[in-house]
Amino acid sequence: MNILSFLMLLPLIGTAFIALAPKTNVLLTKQIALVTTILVALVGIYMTISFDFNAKGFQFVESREWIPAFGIKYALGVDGIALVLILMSVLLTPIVVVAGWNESEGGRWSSKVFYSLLLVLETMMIGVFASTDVFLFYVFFEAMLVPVYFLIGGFGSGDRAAAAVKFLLYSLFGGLLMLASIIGIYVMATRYGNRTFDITTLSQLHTVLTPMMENVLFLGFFIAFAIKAPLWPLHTWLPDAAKSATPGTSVLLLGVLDKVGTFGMIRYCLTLFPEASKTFTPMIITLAVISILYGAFLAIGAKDIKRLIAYTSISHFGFITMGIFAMTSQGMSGSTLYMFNHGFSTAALFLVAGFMITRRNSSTISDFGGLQRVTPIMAWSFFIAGLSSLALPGLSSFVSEFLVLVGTFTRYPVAAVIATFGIVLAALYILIPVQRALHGPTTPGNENLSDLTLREKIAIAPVIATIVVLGFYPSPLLNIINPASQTIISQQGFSDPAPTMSEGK
Amino acid sequence: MSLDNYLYLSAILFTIGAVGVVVRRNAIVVFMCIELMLNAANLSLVTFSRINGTLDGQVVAFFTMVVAACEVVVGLAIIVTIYRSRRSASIDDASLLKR
Amino acid sequence: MATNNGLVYLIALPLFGALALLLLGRKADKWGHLLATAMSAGSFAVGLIQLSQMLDREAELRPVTQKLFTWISVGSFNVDASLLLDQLSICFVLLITGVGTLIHIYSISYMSHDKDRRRFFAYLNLFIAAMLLLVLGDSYLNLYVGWEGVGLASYLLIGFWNQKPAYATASKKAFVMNRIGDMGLSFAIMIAFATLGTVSFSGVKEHSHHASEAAMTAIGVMLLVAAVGKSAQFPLQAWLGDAMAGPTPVSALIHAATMVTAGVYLIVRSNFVFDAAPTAQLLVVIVGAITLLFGAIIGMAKDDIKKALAASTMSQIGYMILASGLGPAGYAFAIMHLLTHGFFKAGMFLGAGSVMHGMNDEVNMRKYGGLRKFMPITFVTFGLGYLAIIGVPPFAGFYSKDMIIETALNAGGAKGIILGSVTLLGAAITAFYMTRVMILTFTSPKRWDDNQHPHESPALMWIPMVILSIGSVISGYLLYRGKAFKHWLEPLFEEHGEHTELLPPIVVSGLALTMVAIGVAIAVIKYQLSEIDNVAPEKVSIFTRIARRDLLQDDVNEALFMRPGQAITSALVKIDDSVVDGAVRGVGKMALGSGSALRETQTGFVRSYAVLILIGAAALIAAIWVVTT
Amino acid sequence: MEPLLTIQTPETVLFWFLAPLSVLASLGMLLVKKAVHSALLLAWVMVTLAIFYIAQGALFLGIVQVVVYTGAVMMLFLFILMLVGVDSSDSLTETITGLRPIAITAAVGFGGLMVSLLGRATLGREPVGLDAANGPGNVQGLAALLFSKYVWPFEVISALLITAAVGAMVLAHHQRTTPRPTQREQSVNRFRSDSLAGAAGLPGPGVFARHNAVDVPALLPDGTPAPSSISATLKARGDVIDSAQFQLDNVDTSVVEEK
Repeated sequence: MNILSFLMLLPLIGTAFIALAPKTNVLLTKQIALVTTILVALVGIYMTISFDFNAKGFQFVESREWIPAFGIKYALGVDGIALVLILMSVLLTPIVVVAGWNESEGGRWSSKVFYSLLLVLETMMIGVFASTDVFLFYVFFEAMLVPVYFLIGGFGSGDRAAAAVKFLLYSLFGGLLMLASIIGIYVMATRYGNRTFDITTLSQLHTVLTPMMENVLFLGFFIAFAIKAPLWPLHTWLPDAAKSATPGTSVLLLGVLDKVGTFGMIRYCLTLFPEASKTFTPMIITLAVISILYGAFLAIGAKDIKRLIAYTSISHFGFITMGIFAMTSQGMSGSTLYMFNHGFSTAALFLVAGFMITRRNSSTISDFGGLQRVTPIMAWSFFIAGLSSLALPGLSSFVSEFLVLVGTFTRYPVAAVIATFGIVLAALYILIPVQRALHGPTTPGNENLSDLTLREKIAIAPVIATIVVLGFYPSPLLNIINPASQTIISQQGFSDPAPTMSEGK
Repeated sequence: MSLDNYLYLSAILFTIGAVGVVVRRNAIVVFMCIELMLNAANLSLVTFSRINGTLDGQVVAFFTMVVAACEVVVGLAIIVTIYRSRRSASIDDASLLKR
Repeated sequence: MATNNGLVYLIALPLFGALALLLLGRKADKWGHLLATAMSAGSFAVGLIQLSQMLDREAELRPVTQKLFTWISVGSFNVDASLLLDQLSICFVLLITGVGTLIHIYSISYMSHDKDRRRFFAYLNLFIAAMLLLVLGDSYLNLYVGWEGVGLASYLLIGFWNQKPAYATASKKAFVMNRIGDMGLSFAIMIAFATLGTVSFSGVKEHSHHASEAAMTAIGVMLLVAAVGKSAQFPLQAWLGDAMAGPTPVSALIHAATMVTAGVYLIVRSNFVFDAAPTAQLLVVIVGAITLLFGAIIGMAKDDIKKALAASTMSQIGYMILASGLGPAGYAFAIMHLLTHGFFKAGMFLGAGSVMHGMNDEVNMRKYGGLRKFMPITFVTFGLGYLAIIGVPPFAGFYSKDMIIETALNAGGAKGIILGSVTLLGAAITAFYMTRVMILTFTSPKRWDDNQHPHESPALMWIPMVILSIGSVISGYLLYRGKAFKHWLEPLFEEHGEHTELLPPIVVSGLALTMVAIGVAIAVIKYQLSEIDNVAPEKVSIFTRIARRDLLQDDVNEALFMRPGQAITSALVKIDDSVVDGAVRGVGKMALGSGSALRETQTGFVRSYAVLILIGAAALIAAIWVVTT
Repeated sequence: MEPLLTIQTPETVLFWFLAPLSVLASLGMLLVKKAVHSALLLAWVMVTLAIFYIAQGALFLGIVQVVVYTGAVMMLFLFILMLVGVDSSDSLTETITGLRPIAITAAVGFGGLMVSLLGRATLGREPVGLDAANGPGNVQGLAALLFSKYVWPFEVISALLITAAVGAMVLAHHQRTTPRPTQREQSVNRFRSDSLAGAAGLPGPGVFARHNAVDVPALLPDGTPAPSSISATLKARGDVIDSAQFQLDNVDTSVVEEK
């Protein structure tokens, strides 16, 4: 069996075991979920190790007929970009399980439901990155919404039902546009003799499409991804969803699900519609820059810690999108690395925020204060996560953010310059909550908060370790990513701008 | 006389039936008006049958009668049921679909 | 260039110390400060070994590098994590680790009553490591890591007592204003990569000859922005005064001797850029000149001893920046002043800390007075530092500052005259406010309450002060002697011809000393010979009031950036909720609304539906009627 | 060319005699208050139409019309009217605002357009007449069509008919949710209800009255008429006679309490 299929099957097997577990034995359910996700993570690591860094194109390829009448295949395969994202997903899931050990209790349904949804979601997360068939991708893309919808609506807090519906409707709207485009592509492909959804074959389609047609199809995909990513002004579902979801769900939502948007931009928007991408690049870069600053400003103004993290993510997704459409190898690799790093730094932020919220039963920043004296380890974890979010050199986000900026600067200097102002705003939006929550006198009611438990330490330690290690030594990931991003850029007919070093003085 | 006169008559009866359906509130009368409309249609079918010199029109009219009979049976049963529950045969009282 | 695998230990030792202390937590409380001090001292020892090795080599062979690993490599963007130790960085390495170690020792005693002393030492070690990375990085990106690392350490240390909201705010302010400078550094790196295709010092240097002047100017200006942020130069100077919220050893190490001088390092390190960009160089000089006077003026008005010293730091760095903007003639003197300043200013800060230590953490100089008798060692060491900073021969400051004044005067034309006057004026003001500090603290009659019991600090504190004061006495001469320091650094710079001498050196020295004498005299008249209130007089001229408000720097920043920023933030929060999300919710509401509007047509009355059918049928017939016409 | 079909004078006379009558009858159906009258008028219209069918050579249909419609369907209507009959007369005032003018305008528009359309329309050929088609006999002709060309619709329609019959039974069938109260239970309930007034059963009509008839309410001991003594059907029909006219002029209603 192909390793990708195996990877996708594993969580489903776990789900089956959970289904068999007695409803009363919550601990057993959790243990099954944990063991399964750890196994998946191990297989994912093994897959990463056995990946051939130097080969171009997809690896671990598998292809089976699914709906022959429409040329739809169950086709899997990964390139460096997809591999990195799958690795991130499978690494984050066990961490989420450990960190949110008690998240499943107190929801609308039993823990069995929670972990089943989580594991099914993991399968789909892998599938969505691994599909090489556009239709299969679409199926995963939409099906992912279902478990997340129930995870938010069933186990979240506050106005969870409304947030879940907003998330679902918003995403479905995007998905619908994408479906229209997919059908459009299929019709066009059929017209030119290829009854297929295979991404590699379809990537040749743009040579016969009229510019108008290509633009319309591109927009269908792009809007779906821009909602997912989320890009200004299609972002408003994210803060609500992140606020209402459990911290663990938020990690998967922002860390993994939203990456499908940016991943889709690379894999589908750029590959399928290179000319349209070029046409829309100025617009997209503008939106990305707006997202960067807008998200940062809103994060500064946020009063709720989860909303704050969501807004910082909007800013970060602006960076990622900008890097993708800068069409330089630094931008592309930087963006992909950014996706990975953002997954971990957001995970750290959300998980620690979750620890804080469980202790205080409030997610309002002003309810905290002086935590550094009371719970030093938790405070430090939050601080390091925050530093990663503001891209402090030496932490992983810096490498990716700087690559994105440098990559963008070589082609779109103005955008890069404006975006760089985001790093000052980043300092503000991280240090303001740090000051309010961690510094200052200890606010009444917080004196007796307990510091992180062993379980929480175990959950947060690998995340922080990853952030620090990748900050100094990102090469292993960059080596995986670089060939893939190089391939994509050359497919687009771009090459890195040469240094302008004009002669003569 | 032209056969058209039958058709005019048919049209007039049909229209009267339609007005009756709309303006009367007693469900049974409404039903009767529907019967009138069906009959008017039948008249034109028979007339067309004569104009065309084939019996197909009459066959269709025959079918119409059967359908009308079915409709009356079921419709009246419904009226009875409604009447039983709401003690009224006014169709305005059966307006639960609004909510 | 030769490789030397020992360089990494310079950074690794303090880094290890920092990590060990932070990760071990309370377990390391007992011995943490010792480990940290040992690590710092160890690093200093490594630095000394490196120096001795370097002295053995020929001038051209002195720089050594060490490649640690490939850090970032994407396309043509290749940055190795590698270190470079040359004549310039060794000065910094020794200054950082040397002064750093002294301050570690000082802090052992100074912080002995703080229950978080271990954490303090961890931060100090972290700072040392970051600062060493800053001066040892061989590319702008590596420097950037250290650059922000020291920013982080500075943030942590300023906010060390962050349970006080004002201190937490001060630390945040410092970090954010530094970030503005960091942004300049980012821009410089981006421009360098986009135009030259490289971000390493050697690469940029290589290309600097044939790159366009515009590009070099852009890089230079952006580097200047970075330097301005880190070195608290005009217009990003506002954070330094507030940074005094940190414990005094921090002020001595970070905000006087080392970190704030990183801007000077950056400019001198990037000499090839500025040599190729005269406009940028001119800007450097202007910034330096403005800050020099700016800091000096603030210094005259401050009653808080640490803030007065901070203003003085700002002003002295203004001297260095100015010197570094004077091209190859000034680089060496900028660094020389930096080194001497490191000694005397750190010494004075430690002295101030010692005074505070003896005065129950009182910082208002108007509540001091007559401490000479109670703290003789502090008085002597502080006094030596004072003589050094105002530039009395043969103390250190005389040589370095005199050189700068001389170079400024010799810059040629109107520029030379203006700069010369500014530096001379600055010397006079420096003399004035430093004399004021001396008088208010040590020699004037006592103005403190009787419940104060001033006493000399323990040996662990005064020994470093003594060592630093020795440095403030002799370092100037040592470096000046036979132009030793100028020759030491010379291989790094490209000399451009000979300079005309506007005035002979001896005349310049005379002028400078005259200015100093005037400054001292005014201060003596104003403070020593007249009564001093123990509260600041309220009825003062508008200028004094402005100067007390730090020349309105915070007001300007608030009006120009903070308030508009807050306005933008709250406006955007509202807009996001009402307009952007409002549009989304509006679509939902519209769907709901149109649903309930359409529902009204569903009256539930069968007959109204029947009418609609009838109308429809009529319309159909009408359509047929029209069509068949 | 000789027209294939000529309308004989008797038919013309018949038409012009019956057509206005049928229109009048159908209009009357609209306007009369009582449903029974509507039903009778409709029956008349149907009979008229049956005559027209026969006149037009559709003998079978004409007979069926009489048998099925006027016979079966109208009987069913009347039967239901009896069942539901209590409020079988409804007021003709409109309750839905603006419905009637709209309906009439739409209907006039529909009818007018229909008629004018018919007036304009031409078949493009002369009417053929059914003489040829009815050659072997109208019933035989219809049968031939029904069992050959239209056999499938015929089967479907028969299925429809059966379904309708079953459906009607299902609809009309009243599933009891509680067991039917026995007489004993009913009497127990009467005695245990809030008042004993109904314990002895409702009073019969005409009792204690001079005029002993079902449409006269009984008089209660105090001389007032008891509306509950009259059948609801009579009340709904308005056939109740005021009992006041039979009241004694002076009844001493004062009661002397006996010791």
